[in-house]
Amino acid sequence: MLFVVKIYLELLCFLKNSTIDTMYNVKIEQFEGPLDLLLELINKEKMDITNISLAQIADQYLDYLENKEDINIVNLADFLTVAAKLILIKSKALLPLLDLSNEEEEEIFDLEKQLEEYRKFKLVAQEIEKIYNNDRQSFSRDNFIEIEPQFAPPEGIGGKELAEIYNNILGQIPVFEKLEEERIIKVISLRERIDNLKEMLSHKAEINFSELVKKGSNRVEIIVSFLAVLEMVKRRIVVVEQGEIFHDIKFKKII
Amino acid sequence: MEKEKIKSIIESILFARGEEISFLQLAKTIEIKKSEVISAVDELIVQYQEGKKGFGIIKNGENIQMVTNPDNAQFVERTIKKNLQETMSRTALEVLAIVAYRGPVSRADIEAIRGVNSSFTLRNLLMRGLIIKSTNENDQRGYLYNISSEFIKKMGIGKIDELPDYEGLSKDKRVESIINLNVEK
Amino acid sequence: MEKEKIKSIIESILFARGEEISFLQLAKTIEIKKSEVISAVDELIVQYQEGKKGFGIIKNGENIQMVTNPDNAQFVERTIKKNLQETMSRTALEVLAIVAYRGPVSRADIEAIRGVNSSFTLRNLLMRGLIIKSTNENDQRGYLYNISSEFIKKMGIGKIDELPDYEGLSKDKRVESIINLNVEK
Repeated sequence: MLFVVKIYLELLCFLKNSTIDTMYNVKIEQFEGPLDLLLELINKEKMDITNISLAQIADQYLDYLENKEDINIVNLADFLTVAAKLILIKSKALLPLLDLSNEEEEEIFDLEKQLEEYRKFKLVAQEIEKIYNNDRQSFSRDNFIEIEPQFAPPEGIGGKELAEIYNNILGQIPVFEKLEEERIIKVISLRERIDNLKEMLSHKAEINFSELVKKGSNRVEIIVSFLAVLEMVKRRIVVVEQGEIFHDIKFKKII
Repeated sequence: MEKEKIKSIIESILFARGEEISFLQLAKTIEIKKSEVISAVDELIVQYQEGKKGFGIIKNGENIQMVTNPDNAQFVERTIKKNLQETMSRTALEVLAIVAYRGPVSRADIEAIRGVNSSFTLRNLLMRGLIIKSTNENDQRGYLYNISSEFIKKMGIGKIDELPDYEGLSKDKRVESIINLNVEK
Repeated sequence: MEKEKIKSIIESILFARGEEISFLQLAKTIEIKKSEVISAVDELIVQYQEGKKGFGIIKNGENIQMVTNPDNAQFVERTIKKNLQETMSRTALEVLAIVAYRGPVSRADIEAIRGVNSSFTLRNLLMRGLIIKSTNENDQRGYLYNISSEFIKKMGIGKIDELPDYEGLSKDKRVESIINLNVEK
């Protein structure tokens, strides 16, 4: 449960630091992916890609996710995975004594490198666009234009074979809309989670965070739950408390 | 314009175009005098002959066309023959099957169904006489493709709709959805 | 066979074929060694460039194709039927850049760099013929993506390493730095 504790530490810091004027300073627009958004935030602050800068923009990143009206974005899972890493980075920045596992250290390091890498390709993509759209380009000839067609049928291919091949092609046609639906179903959206928590709190006065995330939770779901709790604290629906540092987080309904 | 530049442009145009083109049209395209075109072409012909290059330019009245050097004919024929004798690739068979069940079908639709560009494959199937193309009334730039009557005969059927499960396969919903998806995007 | 003759034959074959062809296939057709083909092609490329000729030869891995000189593009465009140039989205350009610098590259690797699912964009680029896919020998279910000759033509370059900062970006620095980090520890 160490991860949950870290989330909680972050939760406290976040609540202390967040003020209204920092909430809406990211223009809500469509970012294709989490790295896109992160880069935009870093560029806006004119910072280099370092742990420190990532820790600084972690709040803005989370704000963006929270305030996104249409939370059922296709790549919510991708956004949330990065959110988890940012929380880790910020926890570490605020609590230097916090001991991270090798795996967690690596994750932080990876995010930094990934961002650097992505930034390079974004820049070079702009160069490519310029070259692609300039007037210089080559043309080739159609193949064998000057040659008259000669009947050369493939051996052993008749109706039965063509039907088989065609059936195969049909089977490989991707169904994009369905794929996207599946992805959305897999991730519980933030709003759903909030409703879900409210529902739970209407039966119970107090819930442990561990209860919330135990059944088949992956990191993404833990993060969604965390964001949901965060949102509810902000809206003063619940209060959060933790007895001691490694104890479970409890939250209670405000009556 | 410099003569060397004119020659270079003429080479490019003749190469890419394939079909013959008139001196006048070349002059208009390059925005120079017809006499300049004629003189540049004459120089190119001499250069190709003296340099024993792989191509040449043939004149037909007011029209010219770039062709391969007849001295290399046996090698060109060998390439063509190899191409025809080669067993057909999986890609080619797939495009053939799509034309069979969906014909008359546009290149754009074939590409949407397979998710891969198919222009060279279509040319190869045309060259093998397995498919034929006709102009698309809805799209001036594009063509529609059908199975050739020779290949229909070769398969031992009288009409294309005698293919196995033609009714069901030719109207499969998955195809409609992917074609529509690409229209939207 | 004399080198000049080899060059002439290669010109004829490339001209007639239009489509790209591999060094090996050329060597087999002409019945010479592959190394002879490569050296003849390199000489042709230099000749075309130095003479500012109307043609050029582009290389993409093991394949070559004869094309027009990109400097003459505006004139060639006026004489051939051309597909409408579609605009490229920012997403498409990003994926294209990754494939260009890192190809052969798997979808997973592309997504590791971009942090988002890229299957729709890959399909779109495949349909436009700007990238090609081949089966991954290490993973039967997966594909590897490479840049196509079509992309090289559109960019007006001779081969992929003429792209800006190709040396620097084509190597995965991340792999190197992870190794360094481990050494430091």
